[in-house]
Amino acid sequence: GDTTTPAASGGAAACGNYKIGMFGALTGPNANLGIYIQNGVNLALDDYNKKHADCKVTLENYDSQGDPTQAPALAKKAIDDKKVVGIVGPAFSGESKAADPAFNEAGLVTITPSATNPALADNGWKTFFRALGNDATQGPAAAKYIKDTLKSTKTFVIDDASEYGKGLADIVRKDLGSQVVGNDTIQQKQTDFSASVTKVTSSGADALFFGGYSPEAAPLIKQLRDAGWKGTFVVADGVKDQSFIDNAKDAAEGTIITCPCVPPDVAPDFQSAYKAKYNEDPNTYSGEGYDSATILLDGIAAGKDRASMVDFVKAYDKKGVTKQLKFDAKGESADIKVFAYKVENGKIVSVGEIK
Amino acid sequence: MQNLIDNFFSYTITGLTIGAVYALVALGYTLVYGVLRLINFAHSEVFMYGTFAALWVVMILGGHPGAGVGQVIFWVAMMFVAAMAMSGLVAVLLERVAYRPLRKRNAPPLIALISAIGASFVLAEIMGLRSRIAGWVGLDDTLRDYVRNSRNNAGLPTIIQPQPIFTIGGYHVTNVDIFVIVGAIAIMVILDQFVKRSRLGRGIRAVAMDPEAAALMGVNRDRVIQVTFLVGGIMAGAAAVFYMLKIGITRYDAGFILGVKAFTAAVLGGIGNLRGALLGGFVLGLAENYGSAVVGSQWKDVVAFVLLVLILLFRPTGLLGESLGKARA
Amino acid sequence: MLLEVKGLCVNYGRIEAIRDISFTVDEGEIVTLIGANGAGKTTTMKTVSGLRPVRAGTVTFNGKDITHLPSHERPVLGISQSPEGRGCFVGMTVMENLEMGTYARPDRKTKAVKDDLERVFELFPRLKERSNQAAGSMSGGEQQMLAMGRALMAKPKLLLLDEPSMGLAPKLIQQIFDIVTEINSQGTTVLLVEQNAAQALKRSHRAYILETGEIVREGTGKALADDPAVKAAYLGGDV
Amino acid sequence: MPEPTQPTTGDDETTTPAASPAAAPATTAGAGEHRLADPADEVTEINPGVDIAPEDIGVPVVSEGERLLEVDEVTLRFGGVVALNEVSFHINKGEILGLIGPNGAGKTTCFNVMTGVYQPTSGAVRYLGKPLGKRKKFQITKLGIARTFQNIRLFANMTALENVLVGVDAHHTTGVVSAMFRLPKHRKEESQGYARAMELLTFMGLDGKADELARNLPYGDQRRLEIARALATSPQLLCLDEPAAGFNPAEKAKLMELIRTIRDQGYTVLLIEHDMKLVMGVTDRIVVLEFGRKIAEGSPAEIRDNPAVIAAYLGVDEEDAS
Amino acid sequence: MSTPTSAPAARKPATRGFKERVDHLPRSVKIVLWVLFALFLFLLPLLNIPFITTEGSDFGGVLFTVATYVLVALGLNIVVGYAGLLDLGYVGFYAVGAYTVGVLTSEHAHLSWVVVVPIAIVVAMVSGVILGAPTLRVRGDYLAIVTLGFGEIVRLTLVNSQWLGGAQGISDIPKPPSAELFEVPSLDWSSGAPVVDLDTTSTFLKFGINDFVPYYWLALGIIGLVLLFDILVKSSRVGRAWEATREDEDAAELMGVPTFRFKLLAFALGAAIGGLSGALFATKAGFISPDSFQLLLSILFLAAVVVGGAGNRWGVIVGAIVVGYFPERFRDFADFRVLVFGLALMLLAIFRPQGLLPPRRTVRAKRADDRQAVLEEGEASA
Ligand SMILES: Nc1ncnc2c1ncn2[C@@H]1O[C@H](COP(=O)(O)OP(=O)(O)OP(=O)(O)O)[C@@H](O)[C@H]1O
Ligand SMILES: Nc1ncnc2c1ncn2[C@@H]1O[C@H](COP(=O)(O)OP(=O)(O)OP(=O)(O)O)[C@@H](O)[C@H]1O
Ligand SMILES: CC(C)C[C@H](N)C(=O)O
Ligand SMILES: [Mg+2]
Ligand SMILES: [Mg+2]
Repeated sequence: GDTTTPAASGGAAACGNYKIGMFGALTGPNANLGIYIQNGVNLALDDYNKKHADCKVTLENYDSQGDPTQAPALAKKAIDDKKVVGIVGPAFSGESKAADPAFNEAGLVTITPSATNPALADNGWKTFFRALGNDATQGPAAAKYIKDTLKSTKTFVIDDASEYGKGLADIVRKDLGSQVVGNDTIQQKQTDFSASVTKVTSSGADALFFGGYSPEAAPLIKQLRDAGWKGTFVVADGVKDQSFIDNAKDAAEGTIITCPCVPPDVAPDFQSAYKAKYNEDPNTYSGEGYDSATILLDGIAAGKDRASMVDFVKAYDKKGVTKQLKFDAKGESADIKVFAYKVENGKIVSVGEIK
Repeated sequence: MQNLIDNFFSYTITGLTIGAVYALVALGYTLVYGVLRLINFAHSEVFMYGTFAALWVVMILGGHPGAGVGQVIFWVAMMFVAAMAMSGLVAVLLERVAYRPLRKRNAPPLIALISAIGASFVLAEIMGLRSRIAGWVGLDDTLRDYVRNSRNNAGLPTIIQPQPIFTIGGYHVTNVDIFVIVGAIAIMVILDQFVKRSRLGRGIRAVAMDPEAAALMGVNRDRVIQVTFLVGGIMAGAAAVFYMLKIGITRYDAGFILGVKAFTAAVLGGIGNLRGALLGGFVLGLAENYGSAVVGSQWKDVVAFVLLVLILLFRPTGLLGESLGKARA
Repeated sequence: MLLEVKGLCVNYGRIEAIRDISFTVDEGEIVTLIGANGAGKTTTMKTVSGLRPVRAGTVTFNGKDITHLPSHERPVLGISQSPEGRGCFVGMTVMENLEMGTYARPDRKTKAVKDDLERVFELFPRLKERSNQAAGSMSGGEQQMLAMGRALMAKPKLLLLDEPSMGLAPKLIQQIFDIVTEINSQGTTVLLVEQNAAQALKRSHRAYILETGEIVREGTGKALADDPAVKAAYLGGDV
Repeated sequence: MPEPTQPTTGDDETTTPAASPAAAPATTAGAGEHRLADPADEVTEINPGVDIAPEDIGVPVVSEGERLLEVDEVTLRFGGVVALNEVSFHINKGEILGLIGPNGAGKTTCFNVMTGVYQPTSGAVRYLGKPLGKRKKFQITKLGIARTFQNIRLFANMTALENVLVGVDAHHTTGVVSAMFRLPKHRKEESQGYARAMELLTFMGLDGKADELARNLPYGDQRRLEIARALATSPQLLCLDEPAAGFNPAEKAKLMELIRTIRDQGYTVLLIEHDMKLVMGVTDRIVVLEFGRKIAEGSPAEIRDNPAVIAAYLGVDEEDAS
Repeated sequence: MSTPTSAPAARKPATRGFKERVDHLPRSVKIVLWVLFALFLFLLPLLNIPFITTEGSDFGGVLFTVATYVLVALGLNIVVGYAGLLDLGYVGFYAVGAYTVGVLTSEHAHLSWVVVVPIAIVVAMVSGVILGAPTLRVRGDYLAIVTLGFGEIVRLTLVNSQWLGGAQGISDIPKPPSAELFEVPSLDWSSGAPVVDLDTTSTFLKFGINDFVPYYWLALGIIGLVLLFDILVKSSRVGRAWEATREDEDAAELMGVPTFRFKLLAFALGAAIGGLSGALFATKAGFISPDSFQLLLSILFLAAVVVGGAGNRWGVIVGAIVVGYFPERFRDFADFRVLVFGLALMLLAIFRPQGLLPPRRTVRAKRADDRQAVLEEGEASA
């Protein structure tokens, strides 16, 4: 109903004191991934608040630690805060699955800058938007890279049984077809991978794809290297995290990381603004976080409230720092790219888009 | 199954190395169970502190891959010193803070379990919050580097470069494998002898069976308990070093799963029985690995627990039985 | 004076198990405490061996005030108790139980221990036969023998025996009293608690009668045994 | 834990009538002058007037004098130890049978075989003509054999009354459903059981201590409570394992009377005891074991003069030994 | 003669507990008090009482969580408190209940909630029997590890079996049928004094996705029924048999108690209540995954029972409230909440070793011990 009237004039009196929410792991083992996003979001807020000094928008953090079981209660908390008009997140696929039904019922818009499980878009949630490509493109891209660039003929695939990791690994398995020489599943929080190591080494695989996150990827590759395995370790966005290198140390060298996230140099303005604020290059999904927040902030600027935000986002079509921001009927991003990265000398460097 | 047959020795050696770690940690459970008849729930944290001590000492000494033999020996020796000291200290503190006050109040055994659970949370969380704590204390930035990302993994540089020493059934047994297995067994033999020779073992059992009668024999209960915790802690420290050499990564909550496994190993062998812990550790490590080979790594823990249940059904007091008997009807 | 107990009061909660009792045991004596169930005999023994805290009064051993000495330090001084209800370490073998007796002995590693073991086995051949049986599976009487043997292994200056004849066959009761007399003659001082008052009084130098936590009578063993009132109350009318 | 049908157990501060007067003597003793207490008031009176005869519990009843239980060639080995070696004897309905022998002769083991704690290596125990076979302990109790323990084993943290109620419950069938809906059967069982338990406590002179925790009872009361609990299972055969251990002569005399009264109520009693005066005074017949073998059987008078028994058990100076 | 173990002096009115004072009130007053108390409990989520109401998370949801903890604690109390069986895998039954609901209402069938909940109870009970029948023969602490293993086996099976939704779990679990009878307004304290806030209401009983209060009401009702059941069963022969078994299993057996059967019964009843609780949880959450059934939860459940006072149903309720509520209350401590919770557990253990509300038997023992301690120090005259 009252979608356009109040804030359109931009007067201080009509200021809604709106908030946007940041939903993801800000503490816990996967905190880095959440913080990279949060940094991007904060940058977007800075930009907005500089322009709207009389009616600032604040950020509310919902720290799920990446744990799906904590997600519903946090969603409820966000929903109950009527000032919150949109959510950036949930950052991970698992927590998205747990929390998004509540957001959907409450009509609170969520734009995830990072959750990549394809099935998330199939639930008919009206409030679900994804500002990046999903694993239905990342998976085939990873498979393509393994086949075409690495020229691997014997590939081993391991997943961590999570919503994200298993979903992605299954897609890779399908695409690689008969060249998959072995499969294994590990558990999150596992540290001893001796059985998997034996399976990989004995399979004679020259490449290993792991679908999962960095806390497991680091010890896995470390133990593989200790056992003398020489193949290429291929992982995806869940491992694109400095802590992977910090912990795997030399064993991380040469790891290939795919990610539907743009390298920092694609958006030089953003890169320099980010660097000025955080003293480092934008990292995994910082740009996507910035873009997601920007969409919501644009909505606030346009006078939207919680109820009217959904339609605003649906109709959104603007160039962001990472891509053209536009969603299809299921809330998927229209403009999709997957990039490959490589660990070199303790740094993650871009090796270009996987086409 | 074919996989297991083809790579039998590989699974066996890796099973033995992790089994050795289980066994050493299991000793702590078994020792404390032996004297207090309760599950020292926080023992997993005692182990976890050892892993960090081992890690930090290497970081402080600037351990790095590819160093000479002499240097490596020095680093490893320092890891043992640091981890054993740290774990021993934590274990003794734990006894002081979480158990002794309860004993003085004649608390029922179950509440001691709760106190231990509380202590376990506190210990793990302190480690998980160490960056914050270091911040408060005003540690300078160089030091804070050791405690950065305190909820995340902390990895040890590969200081011993694994090198195949010999090959068995197609598997290259490395120097690290041999060091872990032989080292753990050696430590356990020493402990076994120490307990036998030192009256400690008998004191432990006497206190467990009848504290009053033990006092009448001149057994100092508090001392026996304290020494028991200390010894259990030192063993956990040794386990921590082997763990770091083999797994290479630790975390504030790394103790939990390992603790559950080690406790399972202790029960498997017959809790309260030192040699049982050794046997239980190895059996569990092997079973897990063989099981993973046959039914997939994701069923690893299920294999472990099913094995435990089966063994207890047929041998209700574990493989080697409890060394503590029961009164008759 | 080896043991001197002065004005001792001990409570279980609000129950005063012992009220202001005083007694002494001289070096080389056998002193007996007799009294009905619940009179406080066991409590007295436990207080001397340090298992019960003292509310008031003092316990002096060999000139040293041990009122608040922890119980586990008393065996080192030479006090050993064979507790009521035996208190064997049920999960240990007979042999291990006997070895526990030597836990606090300074000379535990010498041959003296071996000799003492031989002697205990001589006194109780059943223990030798069953030296590898778990104490918990021994019969009641056998456990009683074990408790006594274990106390002897400690080679104490002062031996506290709490109802050593309980649960023993008549023939063995004789033996037990013979043993008490014998070890006493070899220099061990004995404080004895017995329901078998007739026998006990006969063997002891002096005795005290406890009633509801108080000492109501004392005297030489013989004098008390001949006292008609004592006879009526504790000796079952005969002897 | 409110227990609607047992008004006195609900409140743990309830005054126990017997407790208060019992405290008195302590304060009446004069300051300096002591007198020896009359042995009579040292022993709790039992109340032979109360009828505690076994209820009709549906087990076939044998008439007086018939064989109630038969131990037939029972052998039991523990590894190398032969605890019972082809032991045979029987117990007649309505008698008091003594089981004596040196320490470790196998007396307690015999109880354990009769109550299903151990299975005999060979031989059989027959109860009312039928072998006990592999019956479980609780099934044997329901058949009508009850026992006490050489080393007291009460439910230490339950009250005296509750201890007895557990015994009474042996023949009750209330399950979760009838308890949940408070079906009439449940109510009847509860109220009758409660009445019987109080009867037994009264009989044993423990009615004043119904609400005391078992572990707080004095030693003698604990022994009596064990007997009450065993009687509560309405046994045909009551087995007592050294019930007088730790008693003084006056208390032993009282116990002797108690055992007779129990027999007179219609129970059969099997008694293990080392106190010869008690055994000789109360039993009708005695079986003597040594090293797991039966070495003698007969009337008290016969046993007293049996040279084998004297040699193995009584020792020469029998007078002093008792 | 025997010295008495309790004497009249102990019965001074001053030492009278709260319970006794309440017991002495006239019956009618008691009934009114009970009704008021029940009403208070029902309205609690809407009263928004300052300080008690959790700031960090939705109070209705917290209360519902607390209620499931209470239910679980009542069930576990039968196993641990009454029968004395240490169960470290209770979460397994909770999971069985939850997954039965998930599988039958969403994953593989679409049965009505009303039908599914009883099925969940039965399935949990059967799983209790299946686990108990072989393992209850192992004693004491061995049982603890076997049950712990059971809990983990259940969780890992859920993770690894796609039929049960795998690690991703089951979502879209339908709500119970609503009966929208009336609306209950809430109180608003923002002005300092309570004001009835007619805008924020909860509908009795409308099971939506964003108002958890009706779920809390449902749970509260079920707790009432389970409590009644518990009281009736515990005060019967069954309760005595459990207690005797816990005290001395052999002696109990020799007094005619079929101990194995009663232990199994305790296990099955405990499992049933755990399953019921899990079913409620699944209903409210709408989404379940194996992560919701971590081993840690078993330990928290046990903590609830022991901290409250194993064996005393009121005690374990208090314990469940402590364990369920405080971590939520401590959300203000953010990253430090687990630390604070751990400290709280330790302090409770040290200062209330018998539990917050110890069972009757230990209350007595404790009183005796306290007096003893005082007397033995020689500070009081008797
Ligand atoms: N653990 C206890 N708790 C409470 N009261 C106790 C305890 N132990 C003993 N008492 C009480 O203290 C008093 C003295 O008991 P004590 O055991 O010393 O008597 P005793 O003379 O050794 O009797 P007995 O001949 O039965 O061995 C008794 O009234 C007894 O009930
Ligand atoms: N479980 C067991 N394992 C080994 N030996 C046992 C076991 N139980 C009993 N015995 C042995 O069997 C013999 C008979 O024991 P039992 O307890 O029946 O003796 P008892 O006649 O009751 O003696 P007491 O008068 O001393 O109580 C003893 O020598 C005892 O050591
Ligand atoms: C932050 C990202 C690594 C999250 C991941 N893509 C997921 O779907 O869970
Ligand atoms: Mg005594
Ligand atoms: Mg016997």
